[in-house]
Amino acid sequence: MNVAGMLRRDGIAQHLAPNALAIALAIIVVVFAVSEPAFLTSGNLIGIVRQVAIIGIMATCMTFVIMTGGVDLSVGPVLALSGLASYFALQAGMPLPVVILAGLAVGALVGLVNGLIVAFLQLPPIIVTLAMLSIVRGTALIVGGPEQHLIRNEPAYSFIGTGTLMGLPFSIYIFAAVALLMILVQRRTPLGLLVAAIGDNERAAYLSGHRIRLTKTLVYVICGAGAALAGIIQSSQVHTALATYGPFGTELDVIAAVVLGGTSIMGGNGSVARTLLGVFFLGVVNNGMNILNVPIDIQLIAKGAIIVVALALAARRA
Amino acid sequence: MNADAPVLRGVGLGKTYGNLAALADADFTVRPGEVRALIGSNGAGKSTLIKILTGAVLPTRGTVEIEGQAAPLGDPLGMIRRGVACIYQHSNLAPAMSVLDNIYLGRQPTRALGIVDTGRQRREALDLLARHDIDIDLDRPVGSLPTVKQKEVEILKALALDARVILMDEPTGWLAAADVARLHATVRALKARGVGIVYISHVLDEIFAVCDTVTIMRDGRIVAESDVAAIDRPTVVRLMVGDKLAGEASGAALQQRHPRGTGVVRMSARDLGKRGVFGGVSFDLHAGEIFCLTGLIGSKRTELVRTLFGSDRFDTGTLEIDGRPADIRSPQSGMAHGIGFVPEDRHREGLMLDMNVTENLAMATLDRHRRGPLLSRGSMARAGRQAIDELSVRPPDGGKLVRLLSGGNQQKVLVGKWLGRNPRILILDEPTVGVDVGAKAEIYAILRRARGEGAAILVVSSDLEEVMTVADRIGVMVSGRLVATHDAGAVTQEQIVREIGGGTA
Amino acid sequence: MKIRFSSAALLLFFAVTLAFFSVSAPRFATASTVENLMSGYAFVAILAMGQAWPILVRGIDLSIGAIVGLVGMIVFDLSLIFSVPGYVILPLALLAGALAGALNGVLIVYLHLQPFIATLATLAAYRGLTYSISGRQLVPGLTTTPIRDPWITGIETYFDLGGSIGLSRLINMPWFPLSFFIMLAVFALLQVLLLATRFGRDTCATGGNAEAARLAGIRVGAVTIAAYAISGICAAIAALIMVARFTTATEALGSGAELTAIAAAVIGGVSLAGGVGSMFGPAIGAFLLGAILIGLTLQGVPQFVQQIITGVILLAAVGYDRLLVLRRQRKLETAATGAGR
Amino acid sequence: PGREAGVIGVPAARAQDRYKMAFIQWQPHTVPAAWSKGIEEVLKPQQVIDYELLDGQNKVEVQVSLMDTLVSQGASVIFLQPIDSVALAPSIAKAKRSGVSVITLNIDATEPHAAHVEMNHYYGAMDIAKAMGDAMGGKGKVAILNAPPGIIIRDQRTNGFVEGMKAHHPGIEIVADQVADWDRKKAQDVLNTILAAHPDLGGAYGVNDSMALGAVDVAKEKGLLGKFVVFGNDGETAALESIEAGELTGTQYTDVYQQGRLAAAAATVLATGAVNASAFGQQSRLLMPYLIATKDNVGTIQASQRW
Ligand SMILES: Nc1ncnc2c1ncn2[C@@H]1O[C@H](COP(=O)(O)OP(=O)(O)OP(=O)(O)O)[C@@H](O)[C@H]1O
Ligand SMILES: Nc1ncnc2c1ncn2[C@@H]1O[C@H](COP(=O)(O)OP(=O)(O)OP(=O)(O)O)[C@@H](O)[C@H]1O
Ligand SMILES: [Mg+2]
Ligand SMILES: [Mg+2]
Repeated sequence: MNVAGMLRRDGIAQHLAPNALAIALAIIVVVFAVSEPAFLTSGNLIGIVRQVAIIGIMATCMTFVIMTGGVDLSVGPVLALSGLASYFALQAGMPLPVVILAGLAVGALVGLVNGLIVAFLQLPPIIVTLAMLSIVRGTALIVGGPEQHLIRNEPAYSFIGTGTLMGLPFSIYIFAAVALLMILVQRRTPLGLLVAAIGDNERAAYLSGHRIRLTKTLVYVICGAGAALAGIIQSSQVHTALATYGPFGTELDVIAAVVLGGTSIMGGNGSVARTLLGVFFLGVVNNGMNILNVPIDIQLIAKGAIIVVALALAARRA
Repeated sequence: MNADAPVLRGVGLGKTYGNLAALADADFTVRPGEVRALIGSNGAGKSTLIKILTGAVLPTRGTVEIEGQAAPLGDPLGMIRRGVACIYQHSNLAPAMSVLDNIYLGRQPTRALGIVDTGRQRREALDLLARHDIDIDLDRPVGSLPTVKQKEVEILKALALDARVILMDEPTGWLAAADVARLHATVRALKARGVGIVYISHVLDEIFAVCDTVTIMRDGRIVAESDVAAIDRPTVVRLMVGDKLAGEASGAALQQRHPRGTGVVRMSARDLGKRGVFGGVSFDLHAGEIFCLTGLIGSKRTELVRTLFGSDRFDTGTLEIDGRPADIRSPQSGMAHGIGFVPEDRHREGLMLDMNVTENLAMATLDRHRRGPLLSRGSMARAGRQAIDELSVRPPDGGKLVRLLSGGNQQKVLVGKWLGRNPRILILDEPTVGVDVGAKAEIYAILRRARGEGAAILVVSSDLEEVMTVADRIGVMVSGRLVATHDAGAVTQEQIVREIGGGTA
Repeated sequence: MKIRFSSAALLLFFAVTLAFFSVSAPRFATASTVENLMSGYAFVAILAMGQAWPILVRGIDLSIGAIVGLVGMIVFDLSLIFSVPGYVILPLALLAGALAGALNGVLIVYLHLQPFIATLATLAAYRGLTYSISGRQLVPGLTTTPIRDPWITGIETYFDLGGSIGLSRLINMPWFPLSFFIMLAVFALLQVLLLATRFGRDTCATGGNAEAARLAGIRVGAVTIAAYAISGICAAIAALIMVARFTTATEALGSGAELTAIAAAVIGGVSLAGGVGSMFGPAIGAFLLGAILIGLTLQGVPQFVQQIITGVILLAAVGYDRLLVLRRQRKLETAATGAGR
Repeated sequence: PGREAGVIGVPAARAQDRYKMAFIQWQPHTVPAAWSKGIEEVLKPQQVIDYELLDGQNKVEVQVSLMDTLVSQGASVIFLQPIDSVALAPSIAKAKRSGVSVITLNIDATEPHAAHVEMNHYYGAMDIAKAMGDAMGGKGKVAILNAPPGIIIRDQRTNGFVEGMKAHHPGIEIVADQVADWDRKKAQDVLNTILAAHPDLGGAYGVNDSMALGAVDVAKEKGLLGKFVVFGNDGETAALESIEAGELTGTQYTDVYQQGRLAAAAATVLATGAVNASAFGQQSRLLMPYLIATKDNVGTIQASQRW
């Protein structure tokens, strides 16, 4: 009995590390709430979820890529290109499902190319997707030009980003659905296990009879499609499609959320649920500083410091 | 016992991980010129003890002394400076760096401004190679060497230190008999020079061959110390694993042999060859038999069996499974033909070190735990528990990360992963490296059970004792050729040794 | 051996690229293009060589762009607000870069943070710090005041080497910017540090297998911190070159430089898995990226198409390297086994 | 550097009777795109001129490198939208030495050059502040949706706005100045947050139109349209339409096409009229008139003037 008990407690200690981020999140929430009571109003809290939805969707979908030991730097331009694709589909008078599919297809396609090159040619993902960042941005600019494309009088499309359902923005439902789906996939499907296995020891996973290349390709497709979905939501929220959306730095925000959630950039174990924690952590920090009207310089310094402190706590507990 | 003052001494050492006491209250001494065996079953805490002595691990309790002087804890450099060298159980090499740089890792001789004196480094290394009769290309990146060669680099690394104490944690894992003999010669030479040696091995023959004294550990405690001359094998085994398992272990060799098993040919290889590696290999593997391939290190057994499984390709010859030509191009198709493959290097090719035991055990059988598109964690956990029980993985915790298991327990997980598939053809490459006697007996028993159920089993092993124990038939490989096959009952160990050495000159 | 080989391959790729543009892009093969390449990409090469060190210890430094900005602003303030003489500013700038880099290392070593997130955090913090100390915001007139300190602007000096040795009479020789020689000096220094010294070996060991390095008595923490400090110093040198070139520093100086530097380093054969690399590759990688951009511009390729082609060439460069590695592996295999070992 | 290149380069290119001109923009954006259109309108019909648009990628070093490239290519005129006045000055000096004329757009450089076409950001922003204060009745709270530092327009607009408020409407309090990265979506998020802290916020100034439109989106969603004053900057089509629809209160409008055309006309003279840039004792300066466009006067902006 005592052995089992000991082991169970050991397990709890092991799981404390990820909780440190949650604790840190709770602490900063309290700090913000005390310094600005408006922070805790339901309106602002809903606002936070709405604000992080786009990065959040991309981050949950990026988690698998990072777990396999890869990375996808091309999500920013994919977001722009999928918005444009949807816009053009709208212009062509397509029905809404086709419009959305058009956007998603663009992202999945870019992901497919990324995945095929990474998996079959075994080139370093960071360079492949950096190259793809450049290629997709160029393509978006050629397709869309530098001008904004206004999306007018498309109530159905606009509903995706700006509509509300039962008092909550519709984009939140999409975010929640994607997050739940990805958590399910990670925890309850072979794919979820396989992704971690590949990141941990690709060779061993291959020798265990798994389709490594296929899986790797698939995770990039998921990531691309996630970025595309984010692009559709964004274009719907801002009523425009623009080739320069998802500017440089977007990919770093997304990766930051994943890594903050405890997934190692070198691959291996990771968790979509903890990625969400990372997403909210960054979202709350941003929101809190905005609401306190912290000047940008202090904002950046504080953000860096908060991330360091939160992670240092997590590392200490582990 | 030796009357000299101990050169290295640990007092009251303890180490707990979470709530697991990996080591408790261990007093341990090594004297100059003493070869002390440290034995115990997997997870007994041997490596933990060694690592505390080298400073690799910070003990929770206790002190370490060198020649009566308190030594710093958890400081590898400090211990190296005090003359403590170690051959660790698992590879501790920088794979991309050359053999030469690895041997002198962190200690390259330098000239002014920290510039490495490469000439001197190479001279010293060549001298070292000559002295210990080891042949290795100093400029190859270590990562491109076979596992056994890497082990030799580890050994060289420790020898290069000119230490006062050398701690050897399973130095002979993967080594073939001839290399083991060479290492033993080295050990004796070091001993003659007054170097204190700690020698960990699961092969009791080795203990009786080179060690003066023995320390036996069990469940994190030192349970006995003795002169080797004053103790016998059964006693050692009993002290290590307890009475019940000891009976099983000694019974292992007494099983019946089934050459050619049921007589049905499962796998038939004709004239297999891979350019420049092996060639002309023909054999039949029958259902219900254990066929052991033995040979010197580098005789290409590993390379051969990899092509059988599909992780490599052979380029000439034919392979038939169940009488039909089999075109095996990948592990998947190998598995589709009912083949299972336990690779040689558990860390490089076998395990996901940062995943837990249950997940590792399920890695080759994910399709069985599938419920529609979903994965049943429950079914995985059940299968995991069963395997843990069968193989007596210690601690019996499916949630433990494999990295945190002792070496032998890691190996059990690796074997368990493939046994779980109940493959019709099971290929195991050095399946019991680092596995203790008790668990070895269990693995053998499991192999026999699988054999009894009609599986065809191919074991690659350099451990002749193992070969003689477990094999129904024995194949001998020399330089990429299968030079002889025997029914195990009809051949002596001496003859096999002759054949193994025969091809090389 | 491996290092030399992949560098040679990259050099070949670089040469082919140059040859291609020389033929296809008008006015590419001229002295002034070479001059542009040298003065416009020497600092990128320095950044890439610096970046190689964190990658060598199996990390990454995303903060170098922000360090460039920070050091640039420190130089700006010291020179324009405090009128500190240039010969004092130069060492202070290097010190600031070293400290900023070392802080990254400290966060990674002592707080056990993943390099990616640690340097991402400092990226934000250093950029924020740059904003707060920005003399442009604090003292309005400075926005339009150039730095005139000869010690700093001197970095943008050009030397007519061709003229002085008489070569210019035969062919049109480029003038060599001082920044190019600085780059060469940094290269020589770091290359020796990496390949010939014990510290270099320790760095590779730390990146190749940190645990093995630790057990071999290498001060893994110190090595890691030093690697990040080197990256910081290189960022500081790059900042000085940029400030000299622009005669000012903006708050956004260097932003995005990290990705270019990482790309150049990885193209240059520095393995993200740690422990493998040289200084030669990253330097060539940087100039390769520069040559592509200049070449495409001269060819008159529309800007958006340029981005696409740049991406494709990037892929081609790593793909080509991969191909060679594979082929060499196959050769090595047959050679090794053929020898009957 | 490049002294020889200049002497050799430009005449060599011109010997073929073709003139090379290029526009180095700050980064892909509606404003430079419109300039480029205006420039092209004038240059395209003149068949001896090759024109291209180059991207500065929001990096000083890229702009400088492109300047170098164009100089060595023997361009006759470079249109430049400098990210910084000082940083590009050495490049401009170098271009001048090589006989290349530089025309700056929107932001002047400290080095005198052939011509400068601008809409004044500082005074424009002051006027916005005034108009905004008027619309709010001289009191209340406003927020600035700002861009990150590092580009000079941002400083000029912010300073102009702050000074303008101080000068014209001391009763109005600027309660928040937050960075939204020129981006409509970020502006939505930031303003949403600011509104949580200041439900009584009376208006927002977006340092460009995208951010202002983001503020409009928020106002619309929260049902504040009409009560909430939003001003932008630039005057792109979307903003003008929004003003017409009664959503956006106003913006600083300038005819960017015209700006481009003017620059191109100057360039043509400089190139084909054989007027050397160094012949100018003083830099010519074309000040573009601007208009604080509001619902009242937006109708006066012709369709052809919209970009
Ligand atoms: N870092 C760690 N965290 C948690 N538990 C650990 C860790 N390292 C070792 N252990 C546990 O400590 C116990 C002792 O392990 P150790 O490696 O010393 O065994 P060993 O005697 O060397 O066994 P083997 O013969 O299999 O190598 C094992 O139960 C192991 O799981
Ligand atoms: N250059 C190399 N690079 C990578 N792996 C190699 C290399 N050479 C050999 N190996 C691998 O090392 C292992 C052992 O190789 P070795 O040459 O000793 O042949 P072996 O006879 O199969 O070994 P053994 O007979 O001991 O099983 C094989 O898995 C082989 O693939
Ligand atoms: Mg052990
Ligand atoms: Mg082998």
